[in-house]
Amino acid sequence: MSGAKAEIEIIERYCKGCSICVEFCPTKVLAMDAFVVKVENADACIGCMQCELRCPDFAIKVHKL
Amino acid sequence: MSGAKAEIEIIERYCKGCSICVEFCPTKVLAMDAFVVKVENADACIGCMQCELRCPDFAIKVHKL
Amino acid sequence: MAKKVALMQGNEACAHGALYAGCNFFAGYPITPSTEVAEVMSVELPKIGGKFIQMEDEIGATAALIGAALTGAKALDSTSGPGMSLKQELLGYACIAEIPCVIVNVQRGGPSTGMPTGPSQSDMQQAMWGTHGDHAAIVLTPASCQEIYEETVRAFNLAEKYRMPVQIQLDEICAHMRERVEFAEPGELEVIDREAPSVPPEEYKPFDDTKGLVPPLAAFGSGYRYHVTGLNKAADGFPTTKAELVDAEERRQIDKVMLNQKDIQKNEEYLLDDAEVVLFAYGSTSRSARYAVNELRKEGVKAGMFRPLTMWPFPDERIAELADQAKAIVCPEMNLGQMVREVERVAKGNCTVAHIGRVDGEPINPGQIIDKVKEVL
Amino acid sequence: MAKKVALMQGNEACAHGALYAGCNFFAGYPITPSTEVAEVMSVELPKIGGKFIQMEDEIGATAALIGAALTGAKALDSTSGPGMSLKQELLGYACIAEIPCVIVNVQRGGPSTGMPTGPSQSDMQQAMWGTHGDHAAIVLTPASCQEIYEETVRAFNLAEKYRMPVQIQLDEICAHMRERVEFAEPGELEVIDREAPSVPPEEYKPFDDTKGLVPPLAAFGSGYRYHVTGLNKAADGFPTTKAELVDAEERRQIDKVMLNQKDIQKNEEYLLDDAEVVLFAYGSTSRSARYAVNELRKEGVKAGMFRPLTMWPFPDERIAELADQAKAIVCPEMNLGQMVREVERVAKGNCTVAHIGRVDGEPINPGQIIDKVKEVL
Amino acid sequence: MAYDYEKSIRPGKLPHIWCPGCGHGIVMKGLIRAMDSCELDRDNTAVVSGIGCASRLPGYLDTCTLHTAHGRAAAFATGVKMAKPEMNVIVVGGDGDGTAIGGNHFIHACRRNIDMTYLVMNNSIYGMTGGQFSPCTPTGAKASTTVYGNPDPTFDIAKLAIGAGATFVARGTAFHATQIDKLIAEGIKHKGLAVIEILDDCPTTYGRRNKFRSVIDMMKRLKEIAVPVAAAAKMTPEQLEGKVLTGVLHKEERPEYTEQYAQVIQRAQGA
Amino acid sequence: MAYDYEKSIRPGKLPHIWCPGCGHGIVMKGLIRAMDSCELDRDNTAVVSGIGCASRLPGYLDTCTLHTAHGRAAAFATGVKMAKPEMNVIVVGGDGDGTAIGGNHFIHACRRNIDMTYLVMNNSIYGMTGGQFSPCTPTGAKASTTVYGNPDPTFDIAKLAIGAGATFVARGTAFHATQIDKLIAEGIKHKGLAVIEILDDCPTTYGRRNKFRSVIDMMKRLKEIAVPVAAAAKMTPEQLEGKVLTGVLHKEERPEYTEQYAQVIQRAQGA
Amino acid sequence: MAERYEIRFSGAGGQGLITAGIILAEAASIVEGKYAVQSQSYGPEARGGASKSEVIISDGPIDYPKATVVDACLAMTQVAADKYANGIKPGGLLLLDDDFVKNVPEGDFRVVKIPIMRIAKEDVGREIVANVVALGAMIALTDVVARDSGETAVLAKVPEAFLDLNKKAYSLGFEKVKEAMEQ
Amino acid sequence: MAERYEIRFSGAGGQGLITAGIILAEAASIVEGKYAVQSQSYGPEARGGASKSEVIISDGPIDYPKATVVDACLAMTQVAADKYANGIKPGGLLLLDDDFVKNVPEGDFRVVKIPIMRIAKEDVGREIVANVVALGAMIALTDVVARDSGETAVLAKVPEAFLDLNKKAYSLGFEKVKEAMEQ
Ligand SMILES: Cc1ncc(C[n+]2csc(CCOP(=O)(O)OP(=O)(O)O)c2C)c(N)n1
Ligand SMILES: Cc1ncc(C[n+]2csc(CCOP(=O)(O)OP(=O)(O)O)c2C)c(N)n1
Ligand code: SF4
Ligand code: SF4
Ligand code: SF4
Ligand code: SF4
Repeated sequence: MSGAKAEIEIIERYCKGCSICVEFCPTKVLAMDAFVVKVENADACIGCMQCELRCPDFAIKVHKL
Repeated sequence: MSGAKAEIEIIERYCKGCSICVEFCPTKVLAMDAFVVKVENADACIGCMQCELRCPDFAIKVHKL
Repeated sequence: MAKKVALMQGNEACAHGALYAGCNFFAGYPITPSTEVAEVMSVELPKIGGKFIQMEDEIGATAALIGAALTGAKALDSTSGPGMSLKQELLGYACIAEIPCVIVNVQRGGPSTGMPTGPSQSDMQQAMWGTHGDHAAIVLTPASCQEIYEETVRAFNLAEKYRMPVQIQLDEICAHMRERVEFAEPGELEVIDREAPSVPPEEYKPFDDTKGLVPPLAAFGSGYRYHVTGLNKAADGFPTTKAELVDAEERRQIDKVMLNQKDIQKNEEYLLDDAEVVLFAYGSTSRSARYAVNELRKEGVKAGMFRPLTMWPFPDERIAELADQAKAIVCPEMNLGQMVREVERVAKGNCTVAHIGRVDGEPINPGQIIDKVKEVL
Repeated sequence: MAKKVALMQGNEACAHGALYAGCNFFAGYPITPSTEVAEVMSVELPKIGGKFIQMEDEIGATAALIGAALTGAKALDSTSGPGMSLKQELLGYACIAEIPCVIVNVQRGGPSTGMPTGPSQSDMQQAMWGTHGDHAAIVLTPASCQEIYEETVRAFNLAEKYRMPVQIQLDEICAHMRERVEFAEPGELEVIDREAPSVPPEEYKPFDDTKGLVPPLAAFGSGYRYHVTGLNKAADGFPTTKAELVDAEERRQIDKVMLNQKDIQKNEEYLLDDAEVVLFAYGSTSRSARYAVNELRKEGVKAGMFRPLTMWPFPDERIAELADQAKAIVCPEMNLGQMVREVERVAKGNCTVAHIGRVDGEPINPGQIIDKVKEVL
Repeated sequence: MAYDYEKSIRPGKLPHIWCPGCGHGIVMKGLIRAMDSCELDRDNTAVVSGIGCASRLPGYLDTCTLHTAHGRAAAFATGVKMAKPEMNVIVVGGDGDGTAIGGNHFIHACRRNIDMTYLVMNNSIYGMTGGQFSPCTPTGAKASTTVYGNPDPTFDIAKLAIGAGATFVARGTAFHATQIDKLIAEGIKHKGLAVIEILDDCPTTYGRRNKFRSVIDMMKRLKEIAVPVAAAAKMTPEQLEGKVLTGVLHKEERPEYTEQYAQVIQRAQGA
Repeated sequence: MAYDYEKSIRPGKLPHIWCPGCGHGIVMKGLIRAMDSCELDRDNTAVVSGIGCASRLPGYLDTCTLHTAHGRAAAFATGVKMAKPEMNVIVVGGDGDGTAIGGNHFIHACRRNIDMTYLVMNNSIYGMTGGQFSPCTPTGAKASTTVYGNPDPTFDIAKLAIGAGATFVARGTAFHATQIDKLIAEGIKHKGLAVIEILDDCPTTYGRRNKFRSVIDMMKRLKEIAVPVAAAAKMTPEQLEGKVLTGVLHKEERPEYTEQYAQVIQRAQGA
Repeated sequence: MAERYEIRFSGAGGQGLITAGIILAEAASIVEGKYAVQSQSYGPEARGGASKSEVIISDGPIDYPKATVVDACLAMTQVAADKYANGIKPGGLLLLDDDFVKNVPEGDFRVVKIPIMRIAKEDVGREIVANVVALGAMIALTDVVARDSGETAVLAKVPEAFLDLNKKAYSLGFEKVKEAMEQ
Repeated sequence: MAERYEIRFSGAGGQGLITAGIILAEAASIVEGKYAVQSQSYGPEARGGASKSEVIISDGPIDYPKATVVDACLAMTQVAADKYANGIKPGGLLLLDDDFVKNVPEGDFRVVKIPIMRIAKEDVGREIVANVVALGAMIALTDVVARDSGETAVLAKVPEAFLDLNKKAYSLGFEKVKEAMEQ
């Protein structure tokens, strides 16, 4: 059973790989995959929206579950 | 006997007749003569230098006696 | 009912002409010998609900002018040489972003502060070339107070019609002399307003030239949301570096003037039919020239005058014809040789081209012109 | 010992040329594509005890430039179109107050912001006419990195010798391409310093022309106390509105350039002896033109090139001769027709004058030139 | 729910031109949220900028947008607002654009107290031209024209704005993303000139030269130096050393300029 | 004894061009006394101005004088001082020149804290061009472009200077003539940028329009509104209503710009 | 009246000479419907310094808008008289304030002297109307516009409160000069 | 080598292609004393976006400083390959990173593929030296300068600490491409 409080949508075309979202996710949900971010630990997401808020590139959307 | 503490020199060529010196002389030594200032009451001069200081036109010199 | 008449300065006539043309915004920064334009506007505009703003400097004034014009205002700015030099960057902005507005430059002695109270015609080449980059210019040069009134109306019309900045270049003499001016009745003079878009907002492209060389301009706040930039751009207004789009933009902005020269050109021809010597003169100098023509005719010299009211685009075609016809073209100008260069360029060696220059703060008097004409003939 | 050589950009070469010429002051404001000039100066100047200051804007930069030059400094400023437009007022100040200084303008697409990263030659008329009022201009147009290095030295020499601002007009291609540059040894290139007054301070008049067209300039802080102003002035430097004095000042400031054209002019003539078609080309475009000349010669076309290194004052005399000699003069320029107007003016209809214009951010390539030459012949 | 930024962004304009990690995107999001929360009518809102990376922002927003000349945004905006006071006018731009070449228009907009919101995206550098120092670059820092360390003192934008007469001044950071929209919204609602400075980052031209290994380090620094005004009130000068206050720094009421001008019109018409 | 102004004035230059009663002459005398009291070497002193009536001042002084373009004096002066830091540099000019068109150079000179003295002769109007309002014209006042009363708020020059970082700010009036030289002298001695504002009068273009019967009335007003800072400290806000503080308003120590740049040179040469 | 009639008012800044020129031009062009051009020259000083105002009046359009050699010249100061006397047409007219112009310039022109300033101060009571006194005198002397037209123009220019003052000044100028001529 | 030899390095901003061009131009003009011009074009973006750098090498002075049709072209990205392939001379050369360029453009040129980025990352250990790998490969393929000259130029450009890394990258580029050609 997933503990995720939210689903993370990544718009790869927009992501420039700055890794801000990775760094400031409190539960380390995200990780870098070469130049683009990926969801590595979806279950851990607490839906805090920090990644969406701070992504400079409109590349992450947090859909609360 | 003169009570003047100073002698007033007026450089007529410089005086533009603004009458600042006349107004702010505490003892009313000066007066306007048409467009140019003149010494009207030399004896009253207390040598306070106000007229020289405030004349915008370098037209008055106060020579202390 | 008798028409309203008044004795007024050229600068005042300019302001009243602007008001007739529907000017409802003025932004400027005071400078001799142009201040009366601003002063009249500061009094008159609020009376009709228009806006007058004195900005912190000339650059700010031109910026505000353009900002206001984008909201749909008919906007005027006046200045003199030093201010005109400062405005050059934003004049270029108004060219490339295609913003209708009118700037009056009252020429005084220069360069730099020069002789602020002396008349001059030495910003005539600057009017065309002052800003960097290729662009077209429309520059008017009226010569009497009545004409300044009327040409200011025309300046607004051209600005609105061709969606671009129009300059009126006065000289200090025209600007400060007083003559009787007849105010035009409503409807008496043509007043043109810019074309608004006919397409719905979703389809609007601010630089779309498919319907003609001058794309319609929507006002900010009228329901059209679009982008304006001083970068080269595509029809939709967004920046591009694509060679073909940049090329198309740059050329169209010049074409809209050069291909409409017939409509933009205006000049007066005085006794040119049989003229052997043509005086090419404008602004206050043209008044000396007319005086000289009359005197010369009395002496049997076949003199005439060509007087451009539209100086830029330069009347190449007509001057070329006159160069073919005449023995000489003499150009009196209160400068050291500016418009005479254009006459030379166009004359192609087909006639003598001579210049009478004066930059000492004194007007060129008829006698000087008469002497020169006799010298070249 | 082998000479110091390096691969460097035109902009870098310009900075190093300035240093060779003795430049010890730089004031500027960053703008693409000129920033490397400032960047090199910011690194190199403090090493030799010189001063680099980045001012709040381009106007401030030119002001600081002039202020520094008055203390005796050799001062450089670099910019591009929008900045050049902003500098126009103070460029006029440097003209009328006769301040030696050098301004580099790296031309990019315009007007306004235009295409900041695209090459252009569309500020060439602005270089002459950008500021209001009559004045003379010296404008250099080198075409390779080595030449930029050397012409920058010459620019300083002319500025110092004629006591006036000198402009170097580069285009983005010349400014940003990298070539090998040989640094000159000390003494190898001539370096001119301005003439200091020979009279004692009491007798010094900063605009006294009794000894020649260029009055000596004392440095502030060197024991000479005098007045500098942008107003028209008498020989003693104090403002005047006396017609004869104003006239004398204005004309002398132009004469000092126009009567010394021999010394100021510089150009390259390539295969002109028997040329039937002359390419008039400058800056990076001249490199395409040379390529085209070589190709055309291979095909038997008698082509040659006239390449001005001094663009202003314009080489009227030589172009007039070439117009007599050739069938056509073809002017490739990255603009929509600027220097070609001067060629037309001077050619007086004696030969065909054609223009190749390009403003899309792409260079004019040799093929275009070859085609045009064939078309006009 | 995921925030719907798209409805405010012009179709097809993303991805934007800013570099990876550039804070300008974070600020733009804050601006969009603020405009939404103030329910600005996009047909009647003008967003005006000068030139610079930050000044590219308006191109993305689906409203009336005006990308002007370097440093002149406030003056263009003043023209828009004066001519049509019913429009909402927002100026955006970089620290260089606003406080170097644009300094004069900035202080005069503050003086006039014209009803506009001025958003400064302060990344302490001229990003677009490749990293020359700006008036907001810290003294001692490295830039392409200060390789020996910047000798220039730094503007305190808030202090400057207050000195010039601004009636609302606030400061946030790109790290404190949730605060950005609140500050801007409060500025938009304020009647008069509101200055909102957001401390931002330019990893490309500032970060690398100044030993930030990545934008993450830059963000962490923003996190560390920021102290909300309320918290600062309880701190000692020593504790505040090296810190920067955030939140609403100044607020006062003064007559708004276009309203003052409306009275001029009344007087003119009454006469 | 009568003060010997002549030795500082260029022979044959008096009478000056200013109108009867214009305060600029009073300020010029104060400047001369200040320069004397600081024993400035006239060969090594540059007095720099822009354009305006006030800016005509340098032409009278027998020193190195530079009459530049409208608003640009501070930037020209910065070039002089940077290139030759051993020179004493004094900028003089009007309120219009300094705070309208010259505002940007003014605030940046303050920011840099370059060792110059900036003397503003604030007559609240553009005198030379015939009396248009300046950023220092009181709200409501009449000028040739505000016949219905000035809608513009007024700059507080001192506040602006402090906001921009000036390290010495003082204010005097043309009426308080004895104080003028003291304030200027203190400014000259201060290491860094010193701003001295002298409230001045323009009877010709300001006085008449604003119901001052003569320059005397204008001088009396200056006398009335001025309150020395020390005295003001003991006054209530009500008492201070409509008053203007005079004396040294602000003084702090910060590194001076040309000295900072000397360190850049050292670092460059050490490297 | 000649086809083109030129009048110069010269003196010092602040004496209202520009206004005098304007009123004359209004009398000619607005009141009488002739052609007129008024112009002036001024120095960098806002007040003081030399001042001159010129009016050209004609029945037809006026080309060159500046004075060439004037038909009539007013000189309120010695400086003005010295500077402008030789710009008067042969047979022209020089009107001067004889309290201020002590050295009367010589030349081929008629000289008429009245104490303009003194008339304004003593007879009218306000120095400020000296220009209107001068204007009255000038019109009386030159007949370039009708006496009434001049008065209409003067009164159209001044505020209500000063109507009488100016009317008086104008009349006095007109009459005093007539007296002077008769002497 | 032809009189005028043109090489283009194309890819994305930040890949160091401009530096590669500069090093090649230095190898030719400073190390070998030939003539060389290097130029580049760039967009408004500070990073990202397309990037290209061109070098022209010749035994004599170079007139036109921009590439006409190039003799050899490097493409590090698909976008670059698509955009620039048709600017290659007939019989010319296209070197590409086959991890990134999946659709190999067709034309009258020889195509050489090596995984440049991967070599840099995996074999050298730092992606940042991909440009030097590419440079080595390009020199190996074109012989436009001697192998040693290229190395000298590379080493003159990089900081002490990175000498070995770059030396390795250069050699690997040189050798891997030789291998690829032999296959
Ligand atoms: C008149 C003029 N001068 C200079 C420039 C060059 N220029 C463009 S953007 C810029 C600075 C940008 O810095 P900032 O405003 O801080 O924005 P950022 O790029 O850092 O976001 C400069 C100097 C220009 N475009 N126009
Ligand atoms: C670029 C430029 N713009 C405008 C002017 C016109 N101008 C000259 S002086 C002046 C204002 C003077 O006011 P201020 O500086 O307050 O000095 P004051 O004359 O009152 O002493 C103006 C607007 C100018 N000379 N140059
Ligand atoms: S919403 Fe919060 S927890 Fe979830 S991925 Fe984003 S930052 Fe991490
Ligand atoms: S913050 Fe945005 S752009 Fe940066 S890595 Fe994450 S998703 Fe990509
Ligand atoms: S250069 Fe700096 S400010 Fe510009 S987009 Fe890149 S990171 Fe942002
Ligand atoms: S106009 Fe005003 S500021 Fe100028 S000199 Fe006269 S009184 Fe002084």
